[in-house]
Amino acid sequence: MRADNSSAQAAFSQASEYLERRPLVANDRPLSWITDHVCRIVEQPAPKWWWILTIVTGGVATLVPAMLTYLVSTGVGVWGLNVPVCWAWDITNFVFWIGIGHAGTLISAILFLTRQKWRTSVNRSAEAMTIFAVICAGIFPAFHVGRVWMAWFLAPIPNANAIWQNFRSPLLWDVFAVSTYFTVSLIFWYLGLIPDLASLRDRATTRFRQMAYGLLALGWRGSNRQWTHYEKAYLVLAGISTPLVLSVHSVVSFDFATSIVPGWHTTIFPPYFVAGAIFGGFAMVLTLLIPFREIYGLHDLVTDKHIDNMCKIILLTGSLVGYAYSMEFFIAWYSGNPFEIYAFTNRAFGPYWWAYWSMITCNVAAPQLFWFKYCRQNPWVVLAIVMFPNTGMWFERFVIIVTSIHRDFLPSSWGYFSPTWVDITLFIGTIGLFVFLFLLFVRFLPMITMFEVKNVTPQADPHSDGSTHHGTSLGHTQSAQAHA
Amino acid sequence: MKRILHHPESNANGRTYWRSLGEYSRTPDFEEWLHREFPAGAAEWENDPLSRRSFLRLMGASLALAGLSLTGCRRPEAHLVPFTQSPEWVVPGKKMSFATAQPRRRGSIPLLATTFDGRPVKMEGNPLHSVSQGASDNHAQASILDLYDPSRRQFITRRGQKASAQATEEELQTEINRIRTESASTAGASLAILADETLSPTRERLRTELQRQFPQATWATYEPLAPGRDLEASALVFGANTEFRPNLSAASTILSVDCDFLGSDEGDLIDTRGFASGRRTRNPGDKMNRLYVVEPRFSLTGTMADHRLSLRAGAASAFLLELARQIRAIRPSAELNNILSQAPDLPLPSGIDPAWIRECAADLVTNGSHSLILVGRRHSVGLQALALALNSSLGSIGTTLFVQPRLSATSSSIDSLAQKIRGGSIRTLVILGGDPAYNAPTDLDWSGLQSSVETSIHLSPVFNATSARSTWFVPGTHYLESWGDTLARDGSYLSIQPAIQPLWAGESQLDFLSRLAGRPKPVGPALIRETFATKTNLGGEKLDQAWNDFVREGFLPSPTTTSSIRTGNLAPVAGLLSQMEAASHEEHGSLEAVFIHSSAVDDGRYANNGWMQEWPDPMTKLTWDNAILLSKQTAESLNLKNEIIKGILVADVVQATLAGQTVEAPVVIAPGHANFAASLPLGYGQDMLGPVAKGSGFNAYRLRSSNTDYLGQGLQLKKTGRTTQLAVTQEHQVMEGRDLVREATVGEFNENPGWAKKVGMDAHIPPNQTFYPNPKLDGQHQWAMVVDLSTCTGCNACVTACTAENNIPIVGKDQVMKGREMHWIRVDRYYTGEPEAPESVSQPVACMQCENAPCETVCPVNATVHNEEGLNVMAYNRCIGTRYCANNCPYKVRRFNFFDYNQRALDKLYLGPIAPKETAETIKLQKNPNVTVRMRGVMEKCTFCVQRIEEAKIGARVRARDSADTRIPTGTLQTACQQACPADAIVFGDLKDEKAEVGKLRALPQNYSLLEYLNVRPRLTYLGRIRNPNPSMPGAKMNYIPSHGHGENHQEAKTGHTPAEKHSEESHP
Amino acid sequence: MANIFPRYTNWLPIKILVCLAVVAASVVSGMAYYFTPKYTRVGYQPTQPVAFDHSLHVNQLGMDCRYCHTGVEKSSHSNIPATQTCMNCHTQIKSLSPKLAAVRESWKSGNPVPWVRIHKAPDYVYFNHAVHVNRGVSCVACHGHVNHMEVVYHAKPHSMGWCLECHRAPENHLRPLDQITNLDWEPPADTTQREIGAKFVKEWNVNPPVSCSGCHR
Amino acid sequence: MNHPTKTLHGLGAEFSSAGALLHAAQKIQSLGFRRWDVYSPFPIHGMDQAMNFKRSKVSLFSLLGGCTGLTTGFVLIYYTSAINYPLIVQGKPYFALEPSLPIFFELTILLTAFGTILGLLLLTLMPRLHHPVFNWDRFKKVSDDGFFLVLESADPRFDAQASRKLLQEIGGDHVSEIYQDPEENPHPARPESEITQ
Repeated sequence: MRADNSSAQAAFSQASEYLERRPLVANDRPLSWITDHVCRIVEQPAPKWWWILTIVTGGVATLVPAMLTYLVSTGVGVWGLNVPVCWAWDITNFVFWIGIGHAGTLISAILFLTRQKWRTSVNRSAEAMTIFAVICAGIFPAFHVGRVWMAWFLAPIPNANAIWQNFRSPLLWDVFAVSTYFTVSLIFWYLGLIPDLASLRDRATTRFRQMAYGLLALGWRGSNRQWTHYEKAYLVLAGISTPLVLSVHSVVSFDFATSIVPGWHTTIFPPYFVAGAIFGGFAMVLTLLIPFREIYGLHDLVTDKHIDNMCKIILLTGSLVGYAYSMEFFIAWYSGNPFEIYAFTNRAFGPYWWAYWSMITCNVAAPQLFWFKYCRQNPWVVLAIVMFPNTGMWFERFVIIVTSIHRDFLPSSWGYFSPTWVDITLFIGTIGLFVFLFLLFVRFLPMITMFEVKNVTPQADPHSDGSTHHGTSLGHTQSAQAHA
Repeated sequence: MKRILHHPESNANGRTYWRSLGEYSRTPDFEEWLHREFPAGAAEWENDPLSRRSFLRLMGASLALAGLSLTGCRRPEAHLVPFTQSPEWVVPGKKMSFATAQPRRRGSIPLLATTFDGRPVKMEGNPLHSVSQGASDNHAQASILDLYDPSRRQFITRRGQKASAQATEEELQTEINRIRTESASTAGASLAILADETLSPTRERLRTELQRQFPQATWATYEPLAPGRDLEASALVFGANTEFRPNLSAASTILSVDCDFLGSDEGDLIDTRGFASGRRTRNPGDKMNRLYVVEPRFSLTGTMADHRLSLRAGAASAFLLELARQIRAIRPSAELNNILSQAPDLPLPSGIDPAWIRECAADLVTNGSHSLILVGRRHSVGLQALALALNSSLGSIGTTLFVQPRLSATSSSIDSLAQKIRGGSIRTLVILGGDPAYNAPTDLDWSGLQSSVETSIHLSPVFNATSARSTWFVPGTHYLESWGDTLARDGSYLSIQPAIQPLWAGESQLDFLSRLAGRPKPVGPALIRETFATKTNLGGEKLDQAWNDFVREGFLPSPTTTSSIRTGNLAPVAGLLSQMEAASHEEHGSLEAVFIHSSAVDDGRYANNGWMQEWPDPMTKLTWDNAILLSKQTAESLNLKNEIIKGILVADVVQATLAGQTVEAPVVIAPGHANFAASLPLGYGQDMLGPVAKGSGFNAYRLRSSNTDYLGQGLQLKKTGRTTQLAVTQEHQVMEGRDLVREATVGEFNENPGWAKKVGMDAHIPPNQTFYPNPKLDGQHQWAMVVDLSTCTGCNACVTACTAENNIPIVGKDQVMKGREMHWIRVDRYYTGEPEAPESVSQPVACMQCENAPCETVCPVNATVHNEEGLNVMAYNRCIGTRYCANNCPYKVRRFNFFDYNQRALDKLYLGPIAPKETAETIKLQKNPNVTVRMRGVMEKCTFCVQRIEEAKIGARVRARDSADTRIPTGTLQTACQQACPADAIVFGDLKDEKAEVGKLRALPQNYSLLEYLNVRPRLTYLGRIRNPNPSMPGAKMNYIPSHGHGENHQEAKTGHTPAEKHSEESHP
Repeated sequence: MANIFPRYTNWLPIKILVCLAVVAASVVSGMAYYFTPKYTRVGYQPTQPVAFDHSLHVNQLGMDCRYCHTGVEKSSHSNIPATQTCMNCHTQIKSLSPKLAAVRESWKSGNPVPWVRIHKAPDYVYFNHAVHVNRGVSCVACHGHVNHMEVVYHAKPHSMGWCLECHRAPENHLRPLDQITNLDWEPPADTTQREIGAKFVKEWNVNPPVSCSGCHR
Repeated sequence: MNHPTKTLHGLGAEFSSAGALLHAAQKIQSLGFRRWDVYSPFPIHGMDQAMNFKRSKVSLFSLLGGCTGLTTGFVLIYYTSAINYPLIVQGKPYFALEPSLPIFFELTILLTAFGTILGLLLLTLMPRLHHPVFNWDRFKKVSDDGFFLVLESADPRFDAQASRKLLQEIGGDHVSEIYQDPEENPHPARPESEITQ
């Protein structure tokens, strides 16, 4: 390390106790090292595995348009739906993907506001994940309707029919919530990208890259006049994203909570859905981050500390979700309402018992392993464990949606849902699409927020005694770290 | 919705659909025009300009109609094609009704045919006639679809080779001439005619005329489901040419021994109405009839029973004899003594409590002349006679049992005809209607016989097995296409009036017979008019007047035809009883086979009728198939099972063998079925009838021979190890202790009339409170419906009526199995009580039109909202199909168009746009122009027939003109289901109209709404079901009201697992 | 390093922004027009197979609408006259006019005259003429001054919003029942349409439906 | 690179670290320069005070956006469901606050975000793809680990020689002139002075 200038020296010695707390950037790398390491991923020719994966997942992704074409041209009947089960995999997948979409903005926004500096090296990919997940999610509500070509009825466009939308419908709330969430996440993500895009622009060797990144960087110069507004804007966006991220899944949960179907009609849904979303979201972040961290050797940026923290969050939210599950049963029993009671007993012991118990195993049982340090420390074990929440959260949505409506009030109209090949293929397609988009992202955009990471390195501190400084600036000091 | 019923362009195929509009005006020039029109076959079209012009008029009408309500292309240049000459009385776009009647084997149904611009689209009962009083049944409703059945053969066929219509017409005439000469030479010995039963006096006239010309000609009638043993019995007891029919309205105690008088086979509209009238209990203290039923399988009648005994048909004789003895014991009479003198002492089957019979007898005796004993037609003449004897000794003849002149003429049976054919004397066989090759007893080997005859001519509206084996096939007419006459159950004389000219070349039985009798092809109603003249013996002016009334009203008003006979000659009965046999042994190796009609396809004549195929059997809820019905115990002992797997009924397939004949069939476990017995519904397995019939069910006729025509002993079921998937519309058969159908005994009702309001959940819930004031439902009318569960027999006629009225598509077996049936109204059927002696309740469920409709609030695009008259309305063209509303509907009455059911072939649904859009033009012609034909991707549901409501409102306003009185007159508006219901169990009307009945019924204490606690405030409510059990009956269940809340029923549900219920629990490993 | 982008690019954002705004505006208005009523075809004036002149027959000859459109007071839709109706007069008057060739041909052959449809409600709209003309709504309200049209054209939008305007405020259109087919009727001098209309609404108990079921079934 | 035809934009100097840059900035500010700016790979804490910037106005735009969003939401819902076409839906009031809140909220958030971005772009005059400083070859390090200070020739106190000395004194390396590209379009590029804080 170069201890040539006094400030860094001082900062280093003064932050020694911080060092014991495992630094966010290990081995005290110089700024250029960070730039170089992150940008290299984008600049070097794509490795073989990337091509293979991208082509494969790209292929899988094409299943989405294929299935949608079939769906739209032939009718919703190509899915396994029926009366009473009018929603099944379509909405399950929607809620599943939306849930995954939560960790991204959550990490960025909430952790940012709460000064959780460790976010810096994971937030970029997490946000990207959000965007892609929401894209996948959006497909389902958009195409689950019987007459997609009439879906524009959902938009309040003045028209000569003089008829409007029903703003009491949770489904319409969804439309607003999801589109807002997507837009804001996108803006937030892009805003964070601008300075790093500038780095890529300035390192660019080919004319094309210069043009491309140059356009995207919007002519960023890193002048302090830009920084001062930039920081403010970022702060505001983070501020509004936080309630937004909480609202979105609450609104999604209203689809069910506001209905009268036993098993849907539950007041604890909003918090329980949000917890579930964070739970599943973090699981997915880890699922993506761990492999790439290994591949690109970013151990110094995405340190074990990061992983450990996320494991703890998964443990917490997982337990919250578990609590919600048990609470549902208690309330049903406590209500003394035979319909409610039946709905929940049917969940656990009815035709769909298998779905219910796999949900419990994946979401409640598996995460408990994170009580053990070993499980949190060893990335591969973590990777193995987070696979459970990933599946479990899908099952949770399936259980909530299908088991509730397949046997509701009148036994005469009880039914059973089983998916068709179209249901399954479409879902697989979206998984492909998701990974495909993520691969493109790691290939063409900086996976890690360089300027923020630089910001939490010792040499970022211009002062000999940073501890006196407080403010809303990103340029926070390790001493603030220490306090945090 | 862009759903355009393209009316045929003016070309050949178009022309074939549309014929005389002139018929609308029954005026001289029309008559005259008709005269020229009718005798012509298809041939005349080409050369007769007048008929071509008349066709074009029709095209005019049809296109104008297309303009009226069924167009909607984006911007193409559309044309308006007016009439060239406007026919009288015709206002394009206004509907017209014609009185007509549907011929039935034991009593025809007086009907009105509603036509729009020349297309009959809906059948209703004839409100003027006492038999129907506006009601109808599912077969009457469905018969209109047969008219448009695209698989009707359209041309005369000779040995299967199509010849040009022109030529064939002549050939046929020459052939007929040949037959006449031939028959003349043999005095008719070489001529035989086999006819179905149409009860047509005119046909009788022609028959006698024919027999005058050819004295030795054979005339046989065959109806697979009308054995006529009751007629024989009647002849013995009451004398020749008599028959009897129950008068249930007068009966206060009814014992039905395997007689399904509420079903569509043995029953008639008057029976249901009569029974319902005795059943209807509005206020505490009202009198109520009591029904005892003894039967092998749960029939509709059984579901209404206050006391039901499941007993093998074979044991019926033992039962009735025991009953007779009990009656004699209670009230000794010489008459009964000598009847029973020679009667054998038959052992009662195990598990039959003599006390049961004793109490039943006692009840019958107490009610004397107001009690009634009915025996199923399948049972022996002896048993029938015994029943008559008992009735007469109870003094009920003339009060609860009417004797009247026989409707059908006596003629020789198919067996004797078979004899003659074997004898070789028959050279020409003319078959009028029917399908003996399919449904004649197997031992006759009809196909063989028929082909052994030189010339066989089959006249039939459809090309069926018999047609295929005939040397000539002559397309017959549907009853809506031709003039005719027939008799109602009460013997009154009905006119059959065409509502449309034959869609394709075709002639009626009367036309053909008169040609056979050497007359020219009759002209219009000429033949009927003759008959009418002889019946009324009027002439001149008076005749014309009477005739016009007859045709307009649809029947000849006549004093009741019931004869004055009060007692019968019981002497012969004793002898008959001596031959009575005991039931076969109770062993699972050889079961008792009972052949029953199918409630859906009857004897098979509706097998190619989509509505009937998709119509769920009232008891098994089975569609598109028939199956052998077994009791749970019998099935288990044969190790046969049903399973509900993924909502589909998976049934074991057995090999059924009876008297050497074998078929393979699925078994369905039917709660309440007698042990050691199996019921085999007839009428299925006719692949060659057409695409609809193809592949549905098995042909039970194959097991049926002359001596086991209704009852066979020694049926063996061998498990094949294979299973088959059956489409049921209701997989789950118990109420799970939920208080959906609420029952009470008369006693309970009398002391606690309001019981139904506080049961189960509703017993605990506090009065509902709303956060905010509801917007006013301040419409001029407030629509509501009340269903009386005490009178609803669960016959499902409402389902068919609704299907016909609201353009409800059929979706096919595969889709029904997926749970995608489209019926807007369904009849839920639950089993209650002990598994070994289950009771059954049925509950019609349509959209409840909730005032706080949960479906509305969740629709993002306001496609379903409330109108100010309390209707939950559905704007199909606004719906984008999120299906959220269906999820949030607690009654699950919303239906979704998962595919283009109206446009795609049902077997090509999954091919989407690759498959061509194929719906027969004719099927489109049936659609009701006042109801949108829904497209793929939209939700649909019952709207209380909003099209009828709007029509009525518009009518009222048009009449009001500049006055303020725009109210719809009380009782002028009926929904389709209400109109069809023969039990008047469905009452619909305006709550704001204090004269209307619906308001009064809603105010009754026993009126309750389903799932009250949700506070959705349904506009469709139910009158709790009231039963009338006999307290002194052994093991009579006297408390139907759950002791507290749902607990008691819960018990019941737990113990009362019916097979299907069990399976739905087990089925998912 | 040199600038990647030439100087003028600094003005591009503004320009692009303006373009986008224009595009967006046109898209929205396009949607509003195209997607919604397929039947606002005001001005549509096809050439008819027979050059029938309404203004001549109504204004000069003083014929009443109902002479030809006989069904209008009874039926849901107002029928186009049968060839017969034309021939009632034109067997005598102008019986040889070339303009009427098509009509005569139709009369001879029996083939109807293929009039081109101008006013068309979509198949899911159940409009009823009878209830309107019997309750004080004149032909002119929906078809404009046909009596002044030599060639009939689509005068009013016939969109749902347009229907609702009247259904919500019928007083703006009601008139005495004997003036229904008098397309030039004006409210008497001493009163306004609103006043007289309001009077009728009250006296005749006029309450047009504004909920879906009124027109969609 | 420095053709005589080109007009001088200013003098640029590079500094070794964030700290050095901050000190330099404080110095320049104290000398009363107006038209100058510092460039760094990440925001340097305290630089705003050093350059004596006022609080950023971006949040003002956010506020405006938010208010617009809320109003839009209210007007949209109230007008459509209570005024323009009131429909009876599950017997609920034509307009009620409860069911409207989600949409109020989402619209508020959405337009806040738009407002923020708009504010940012306006205040920083982004996107501005062309800028004279890009003509300085060392400048590309700015997005990596370079810390720069640029004095503009437009500043009244600017003097080619003196300023160069000054920059060197306060520890700037590689002090060098930065030239503007010639006009290639009629209307002049917006002068730096338009940049407000």
